[in-house]
Amino acid sequence: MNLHEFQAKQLFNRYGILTPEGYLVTSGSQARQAAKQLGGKCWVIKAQVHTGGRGKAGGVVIVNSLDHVTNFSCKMLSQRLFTHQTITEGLPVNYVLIEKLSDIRRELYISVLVDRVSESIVFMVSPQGGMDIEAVATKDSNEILNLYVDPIVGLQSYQCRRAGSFLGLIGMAFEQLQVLMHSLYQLFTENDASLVEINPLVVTERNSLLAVDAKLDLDDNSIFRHAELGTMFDPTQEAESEVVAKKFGLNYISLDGRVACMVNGAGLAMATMDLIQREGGEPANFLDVGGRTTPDRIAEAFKLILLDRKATSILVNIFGGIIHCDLIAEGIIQAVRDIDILIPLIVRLEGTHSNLGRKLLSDSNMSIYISQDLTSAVKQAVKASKE
Amino acid sequence: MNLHEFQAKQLFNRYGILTPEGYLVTSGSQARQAAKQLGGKCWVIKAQVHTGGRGKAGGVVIVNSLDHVTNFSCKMLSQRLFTHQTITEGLPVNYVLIEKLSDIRRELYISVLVDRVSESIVFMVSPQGGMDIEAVATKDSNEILNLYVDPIVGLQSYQCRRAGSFLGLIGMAFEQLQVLMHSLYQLFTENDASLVEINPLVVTERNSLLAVDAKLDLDDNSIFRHAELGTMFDPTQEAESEVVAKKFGLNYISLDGRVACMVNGAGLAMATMDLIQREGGEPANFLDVGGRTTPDRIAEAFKLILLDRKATSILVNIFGGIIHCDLIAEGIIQAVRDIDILIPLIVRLEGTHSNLGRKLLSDSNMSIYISQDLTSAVKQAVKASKE
Amino acid sequence: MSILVNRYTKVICQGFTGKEGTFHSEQAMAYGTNFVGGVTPGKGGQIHLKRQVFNTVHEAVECTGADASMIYVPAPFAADAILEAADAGIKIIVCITEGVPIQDMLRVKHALNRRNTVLIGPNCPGVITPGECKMGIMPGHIHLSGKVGIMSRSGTLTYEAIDQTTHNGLGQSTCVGIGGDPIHGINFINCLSLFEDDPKTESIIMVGEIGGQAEEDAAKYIQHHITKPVVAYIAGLTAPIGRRMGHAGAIISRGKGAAEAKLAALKDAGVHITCSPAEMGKRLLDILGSSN
Amino acid sequence: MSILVNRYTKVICQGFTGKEGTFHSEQAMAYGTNFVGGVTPGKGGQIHLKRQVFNTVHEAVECTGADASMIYVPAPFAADAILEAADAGIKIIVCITEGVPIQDMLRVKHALNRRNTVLIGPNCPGVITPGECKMGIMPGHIHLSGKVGIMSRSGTLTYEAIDQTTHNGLGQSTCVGIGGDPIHGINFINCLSLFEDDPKTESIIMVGEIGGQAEEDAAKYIQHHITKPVVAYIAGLTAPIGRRMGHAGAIISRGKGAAEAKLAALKDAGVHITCSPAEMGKRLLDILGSSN
Repeated sequence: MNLHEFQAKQLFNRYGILTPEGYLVTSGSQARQAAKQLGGKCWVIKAQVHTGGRGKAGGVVIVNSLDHVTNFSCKMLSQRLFTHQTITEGLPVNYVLIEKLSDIRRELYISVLVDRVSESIVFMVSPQGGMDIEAVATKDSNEILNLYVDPIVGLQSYQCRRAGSFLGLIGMAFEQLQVLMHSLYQLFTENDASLVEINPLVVTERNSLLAVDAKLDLDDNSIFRHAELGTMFDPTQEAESEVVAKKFGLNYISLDGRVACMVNGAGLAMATMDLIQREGGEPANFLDVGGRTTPDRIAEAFKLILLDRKATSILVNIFGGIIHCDLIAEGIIQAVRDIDILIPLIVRLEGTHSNLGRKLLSDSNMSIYISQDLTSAVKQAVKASKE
Repeated sequence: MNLHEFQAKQLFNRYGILTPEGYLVTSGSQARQAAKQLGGKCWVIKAQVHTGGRGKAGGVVIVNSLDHVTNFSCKMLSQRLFTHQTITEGLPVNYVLIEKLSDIRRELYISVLVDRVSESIVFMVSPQGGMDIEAVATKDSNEILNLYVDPIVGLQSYQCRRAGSFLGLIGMAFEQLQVLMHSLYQLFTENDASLVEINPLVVTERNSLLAVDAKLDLDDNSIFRHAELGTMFDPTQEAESEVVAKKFGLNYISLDGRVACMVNGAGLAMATMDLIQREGGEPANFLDVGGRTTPDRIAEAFKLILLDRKATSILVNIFGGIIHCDLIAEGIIQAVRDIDILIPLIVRLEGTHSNLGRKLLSDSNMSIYISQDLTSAVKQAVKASKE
Repeated sequence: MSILVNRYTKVICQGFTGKEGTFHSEQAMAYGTNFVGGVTPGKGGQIHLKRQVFNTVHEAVECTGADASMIYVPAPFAADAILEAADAGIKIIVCITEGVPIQDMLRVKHALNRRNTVLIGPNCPGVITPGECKMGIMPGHIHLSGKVGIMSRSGTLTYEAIDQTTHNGLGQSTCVGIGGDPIHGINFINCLSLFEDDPKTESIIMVGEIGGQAEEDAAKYIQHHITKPVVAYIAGLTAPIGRRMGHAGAIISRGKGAAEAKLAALKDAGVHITCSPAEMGKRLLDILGSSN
Repeated sequence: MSILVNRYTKVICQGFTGKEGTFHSEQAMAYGTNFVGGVTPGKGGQIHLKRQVFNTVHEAVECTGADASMIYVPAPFAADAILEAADAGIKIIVCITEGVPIQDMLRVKHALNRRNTVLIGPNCPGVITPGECKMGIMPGHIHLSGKVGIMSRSGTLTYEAIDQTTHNGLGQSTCVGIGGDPIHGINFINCLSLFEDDPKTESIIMVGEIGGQAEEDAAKYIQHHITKPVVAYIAGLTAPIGRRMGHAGAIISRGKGAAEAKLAALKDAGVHITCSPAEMGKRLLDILGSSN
């Protein structure tokens, strides 16, 4: 689960991490008011959307008059933001953050994440702040220092000193980094974060550290123990179909092809997509109905697929393990009966109770292509999508 | 560092661990007032001293009238308490704790300590509460369950369930034990405790848990990071000579023999005591002057020995490592000059600058028996102590 | 022979009396698994599915001699259940539970590092030695005792591999679902090493997917330590970058974890690649035929 | 030969520019130790005692190839210093510091368990291979390169053993002060195993004291694994129960850790006991003489 920049900064402040002074606003007049309140002559207007690359897309603007504050804020709030990372339809900007422009001596990079290779929490620091860290890594990996935290002892002071030394910090900024890193570690572990990133982490003219940007991703699996964080979820920042999918416990990702698929198991769902492409088609989506599906969920899955309007055929591919094929068959029959499915439906059932499931489908006398063989089912679905 | 029962209970309460209602008092009239305030018809009067075995020594009394509250409290506060664990002169009772008498269905035992063999924190639980746990261990080790905490994950719920099952708890008491154990673990780690013991941990008639007694020892080495706990130290509960010793960074323990010794290094100090006994004497003390001694500390060490009045000879045994023998010699010379040392002084110097040290001593023309050989020095000291 | 579990493995279930635990324990018994009891805190002393229920794993181990446990407790309690099993001396722990917080798993992994315990999962279908022992949610009837070792990050794709090797007559020695989470217990290399040493296993099918570098690591290991033929399938060639494909671990992040890199590493290591999940069994048969 | 350290060991000091660090680094250099640099955070780039000062151990290791470090930082920072050294790849860490909180050491020990690092101490005099490498606070001049391996929980008692074996001409292969704290790094068994394998070591002196059960454990180990003669001295026969005798670890608690039990265990294991700390060298010489 991603948080907005302003939410991340609220959490930062709670852990004593300094961020630029600023206000969250939802209109141009509020923006103007906020800028007045902040004082000074230059302000930064930042669109609050769940994506990177805002700067290039016009989502971060520096202005030097109150009129510009009003105008740019209004403009941002009235448009959807498109970046190379956003979903096709772009993201709505419901809030903008108005901040004082910080004085900047240097821009650094720091992040904390869970590293699956070392199976530990790792701090990543770089003196090349303000840039895309992947670009830094590609250009010169010596510009990045990774510090692996041993869960037995937690973050150690020596690791903070190494980071400070590597970043070339001295005096107050060096001292502040120690505190900042310990705060970040505490924030990371106490809130079950999966990524915390400050880019740039700014060294000001007075040699003080300031988190000018903030990115915070939380582990979806742990939200059950962080009720307050759960309420920060902003559904407007995700594709509508994916929000609906989540509600019904479905894993759904909308794609650009025409062959829709509904599969049990993430691996098999990916494999089905791959097979569709291999047979000359393009998948319209990733859809894992999961291991504990009910007829209702099957129906919702069909609705999701139809909501996207792109699909010209639907392939249901089920290998029954926990899930029983007869239950799936019943769900399909019910869905076909209740929803207008006007495009060809191809169903492949295998595994637990698959004979029973196939029998139910064929007995239903519905217009369903039934197969036990995956390849032929995929071929049929691709073919049907082109007719 | 040991805490008083009332201090331990204060800390318990801060961690949500329930203790009997009670008041700390310093006079009989306060005690009566406290008992009135508490209400009921029975009260427990508990002498606040740093020792076990208070019950048998008259330090814990149950009374059923306000007059008895006054009288017994007065009596306790006016006398020193002697138990099998106290130092020879007994301990002063500066405070007594007046508590409501708890209703008791069962008495359990629980403690947390650092186990040096497994190198981990261990919970020890037993259904045989209210008894000396060593006696329980000797009688039937099946009556004790040890739960070792992995520092990576901390105390786990399954360990609490095991404990609850082992203790035969059900319902509310079972649930409360889970919470209690997590609280104890947090208290133990956050305060660098070396021992927390609740004996007895009572199951009340309403199936609720209550910490009727409380023992809490802290790791002396960690007091630097627990300023508040440091202030809880009660010097009246230790032998005066040992309090003085601590002030000067000396490790001193008063014993019953007549040969005093002053040694650098704890191991060598013990070995010197053993040698004295082996040669037919009895050590008057354990005294380790440590690795970073100064002439001042040497002088204080002599004063300590003389303060105890028992010694009839003094053996100084130094093997110079960090410590330089010439410095020790200077310290000795200064002390002999400044303090009236009327009993024979035997000095054995070996190690760094030992030649120089011995030369300084012999050049001083003082009445000191100087030796390089440990055995002969000990023999001399024992012999001198008997003359 | 087989790896990890066999007819002598004494299996218990944690979360025994719950819905999932009940269903899959029943299935395991029906399959012939040596199922000796179960654990549900607070229900100790009851009888469930003709087996005794215990309050703690320690009690279950003491009374039944269990050496393997399958875990069906809800995600918030999974870490505790795994640690309890390990502490009680369980040698094979299969955690089926999905959605375990990643930081819980970090701590669990580090804690298990020093113990003589194998964790399978979490978020996995489990492990099965056909005809002997079924610990997990896989449909038992599709298996055939035989000579292919199967290991997989995906549940249903494992079933595909099993189904295909059942139909082509090779059968399976042991099938291990290692799970779809980024931090998990047994990995491909552990399985490879066990399969290499197992006389019954004559060939290996590996089912990988995007995310992480487990397949690249396995490729290196195969090159230097594995003499038996290995067929690999990697799912996710069409997966978009930066999106989590169902499994918490299935994500191409910061340019790493893409299927192409995995396939290239495996090819370099001499692993036989199949590009169709429907042809893992056929590919294996072709190789075995050609090498004879 | 020798154990742990020798003339090729590249030594650094953490807490280099402090009073203790300076004094003992100077002494180590004077003794001929291959002393390559030191670490004091914030003083990187300076020159101290003709050696370079680094900000971090990682930098020191990178620039000097150091593989051993002696630590003289104050107790509150000792755990961090040990972990830093281990993380930087230091193989032999000698922590002289006294008064390290016990819970710090618990965590450090668990963290080091998985690393290829030997920790000596804390609260110990250090380790010395006479004539080659001195890492610690022992007076160098009392040593003589020779054939007795010495291991001890006490500082000054180690010096007694050294002094005696110097005067009787046997000399020392390596002397290890394992430290007086209840939780510490290298233990008697580790040292015994190393001494047994070291061709230069022909006999062993063990100096124990009350508290814990390290001596009992060592006795068992000696019985089964050590072929070289071992002389043992245990301090604390006259120590009262329940009092901490200077060392944090020297306490007879709950009836355990008394000298008598240790002596009995050692005797049972065939270890040669001496009851006088002044006669460890003599006892050893007697045994060696009688066995020839």
